[in-house]
Amino acid sequence: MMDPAEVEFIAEKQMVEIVPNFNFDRVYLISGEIGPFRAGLPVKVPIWMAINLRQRQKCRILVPDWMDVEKLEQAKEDESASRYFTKMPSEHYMAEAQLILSACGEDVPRADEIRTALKDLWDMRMSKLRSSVDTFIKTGGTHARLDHLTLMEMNSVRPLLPHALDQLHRLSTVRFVFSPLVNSSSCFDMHISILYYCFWC
Amino acid sequence: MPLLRSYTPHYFSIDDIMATQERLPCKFEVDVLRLGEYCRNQAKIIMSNTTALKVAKKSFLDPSSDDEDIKTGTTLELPYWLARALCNRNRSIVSVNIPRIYKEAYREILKAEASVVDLHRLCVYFYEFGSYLSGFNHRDSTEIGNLLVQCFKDRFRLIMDWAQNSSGDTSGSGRGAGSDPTARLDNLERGLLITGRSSWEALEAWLSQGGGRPIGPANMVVNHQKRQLANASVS
Amino acid sequence: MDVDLELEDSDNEETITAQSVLAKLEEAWMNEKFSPEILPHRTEIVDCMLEQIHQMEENLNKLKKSDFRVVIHRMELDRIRYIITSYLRSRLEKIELYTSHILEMESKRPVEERYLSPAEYKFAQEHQSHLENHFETVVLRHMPYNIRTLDKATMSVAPNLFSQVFLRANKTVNGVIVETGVEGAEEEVELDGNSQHIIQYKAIAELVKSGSVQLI
Amino acid sequence: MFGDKAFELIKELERCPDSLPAFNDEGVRQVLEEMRVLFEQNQKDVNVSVSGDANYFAGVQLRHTSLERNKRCLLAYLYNRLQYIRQMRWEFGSILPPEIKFNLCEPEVKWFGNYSKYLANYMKTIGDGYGLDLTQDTKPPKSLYIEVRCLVDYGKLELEDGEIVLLKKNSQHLLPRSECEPLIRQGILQHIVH
Repeated sequence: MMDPAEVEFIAEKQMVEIVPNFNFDRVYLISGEIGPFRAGLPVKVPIWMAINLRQRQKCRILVPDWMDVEKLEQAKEDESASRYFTKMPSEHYMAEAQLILSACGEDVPRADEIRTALKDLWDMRMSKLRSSVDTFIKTGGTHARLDHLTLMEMNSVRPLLPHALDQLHRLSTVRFVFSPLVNSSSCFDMHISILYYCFWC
Repeated sequence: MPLLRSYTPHYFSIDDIMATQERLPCKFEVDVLRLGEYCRNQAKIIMSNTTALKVAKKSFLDPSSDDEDIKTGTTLELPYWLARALCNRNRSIVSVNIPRIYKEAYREILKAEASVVDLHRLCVYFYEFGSYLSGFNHRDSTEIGNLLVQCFKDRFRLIMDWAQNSSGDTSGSGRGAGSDPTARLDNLERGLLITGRSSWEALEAWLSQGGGRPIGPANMVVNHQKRQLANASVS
Repeated sequence: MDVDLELEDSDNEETITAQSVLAKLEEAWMNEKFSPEILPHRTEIVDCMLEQIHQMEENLNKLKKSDFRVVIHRMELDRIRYIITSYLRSRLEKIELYTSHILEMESKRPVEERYLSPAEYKFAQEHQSHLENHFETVVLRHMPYNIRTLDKATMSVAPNLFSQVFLRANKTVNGVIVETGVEGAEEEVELDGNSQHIIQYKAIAELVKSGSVQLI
Repeated sequence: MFGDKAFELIKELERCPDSLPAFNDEGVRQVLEEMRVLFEQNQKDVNVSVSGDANYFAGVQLRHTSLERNKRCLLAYLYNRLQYIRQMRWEFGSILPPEIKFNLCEPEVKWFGNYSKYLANYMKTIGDGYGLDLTQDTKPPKSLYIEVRCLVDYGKLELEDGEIVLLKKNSQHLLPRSECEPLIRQGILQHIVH
């Protein structure tokens, strides 16, 4: 089980370009080196850092290339043309977009259109996912390949899908692997117990 | 921070104890001596009021009432846990009969219209009890096993749809206002619905507000405060 | 504040960066979060990362509060601390839930190959003995003699290894055997490098432990 | 019938999964009493069986199964209550509200104390003896400081850097997240997001 906030936490590690308004040397984070920062020159930092610097008015965030209305419209078309899930421009496209747009939406031209296009894309993929999940259960599948499904999307069917499959597996094997709980009074047990009764008389 | 494992019965699991309490018709194949009070108590409990229960308790505890026997051929509804232990291949004290909801007539209905059947009304532990029944050496066993799997598959779409309809709007089922169609689910399905719904709601909340939602108090703390409030308003 | 450090690797001693230890911690975290059974402990990673955190905190105390880096570093430490606590909580929850099953499995392993760290092992033992003691005090000692014992085999709560999990293959693995519901039937699955799957844990348990696949 | 009283205990737990009902001393006692009677009857009948009359065997088996069932219900009753009590350690902390503690039986109070103790001991050993509080950092961190409103008159809170904050009902503060998270979880502070 994973909370969407945890998926977002993972997405916050993704790198994004910012334009700082200050100068500073390289910063040695445990997760790697960042910088140096030169005022006016783009530099790559993790999203969590970009958001913090933006909140402190220390930078501008450069929106990733794919967060563009035309490109997203194209992705929508590709998605609807394909039976399978198409590859998304980022494996955290939804979380990344949400993080960046809520941090600096006002700086992004056509932010609302981007939001709408993303939501459409998300909805298309979710409905595709719903019907594949349904088919998967109906056909009694035991394993499925899920290429190009992003972590947040996978998480949307968690725990329902894995749990339903677990129950199906249990229901279809329960007769073969019989629970030890219910056979606790086998004949063998009985004889031993009877000996006990005699012993404690 | 619940692990949220899928339901797997074990010795201490409440649901498994509940499911193994479901009853099925059993016929005694041998005399059981000095258990008469057991039948009489049952009769009294069926009359079901507190005084009958008291009487039942008394006669059970009263050693002088243990002179009655259960005769061969007596038919009684026994809970599964007892029936299972009394019915084994080597030496059967009882023979079991399958409850009617798992018999052919019902199976046909379930096959044809799985998604509209009120499983909760048939048996709250429909799947669990059913799989235990299919473990008996009975001519219907295999059929029951297959039925459970098919029924679960046929009804899964409903559970998924309900889980992802977080607004709680369950109208349009053709039923009167106030009747919740999710009440038709058996216990296993309901468990899936509840976990499915709560994860879906978390996702919807994230989609509308992102992960910057406030840190909240612990669940138990919230429940405790609610109860305190309720108590305060009563007194 | 350059952070190269020595870390004992199982195969050979080599210098590993804090960055790669963090990456290993993140993998262990996800695997532990999603695997139904408890996985071999990675105390060396946790200890190393906590050591890094403490060193960093000491260094930060030397910096002026207004230093641009302080906030950034502290945020990163918070993030790492979250991963560590979440990782250890997942383990602890399994230890508490499957105590007697885990102790039973551990008793079959040589001490140096135990899945629990020494501290976790001690915790598990105490947890088990306090549970048994509680049973004993409240009800068992008042029961008839012949059913007073705790039958470990019947009562042990074990993880469901047939649980379905999501994974990404770190490399191509052929011939993964999945047991299907029907008696004895099996299915063979190919895991291409970088492909994603939903599959029953039992079929890939060893691949998780060897690092060939990553649970997600 | 046999096992009904024990089953009542389980139903009690099943009915209210979101709270802990008072420990049912009387119910537990009655089940143990039923077990005693079943056992004694079985002893009697086994004696007869051993002396050659096999007709009592069925009764013995029936009663013995009931004994096992009673045992299972009693242990499950205790076990599931402990699961709940365990969770309280993580959500309320090591001190329980008196109204809740009131519902525990004495061995349960003792178990809770022991659990707190060996949990604390374990947490102290993490990281080669540095120690790490696993009941903290329960949500992915977003920022170092958060805005909170105080819901009760709590009193003074000393922060790690030595600063002392007075938490009065309805007062608002900007505090380090890591230090006020436990108070938020306990319902003393409310996290405000704009």
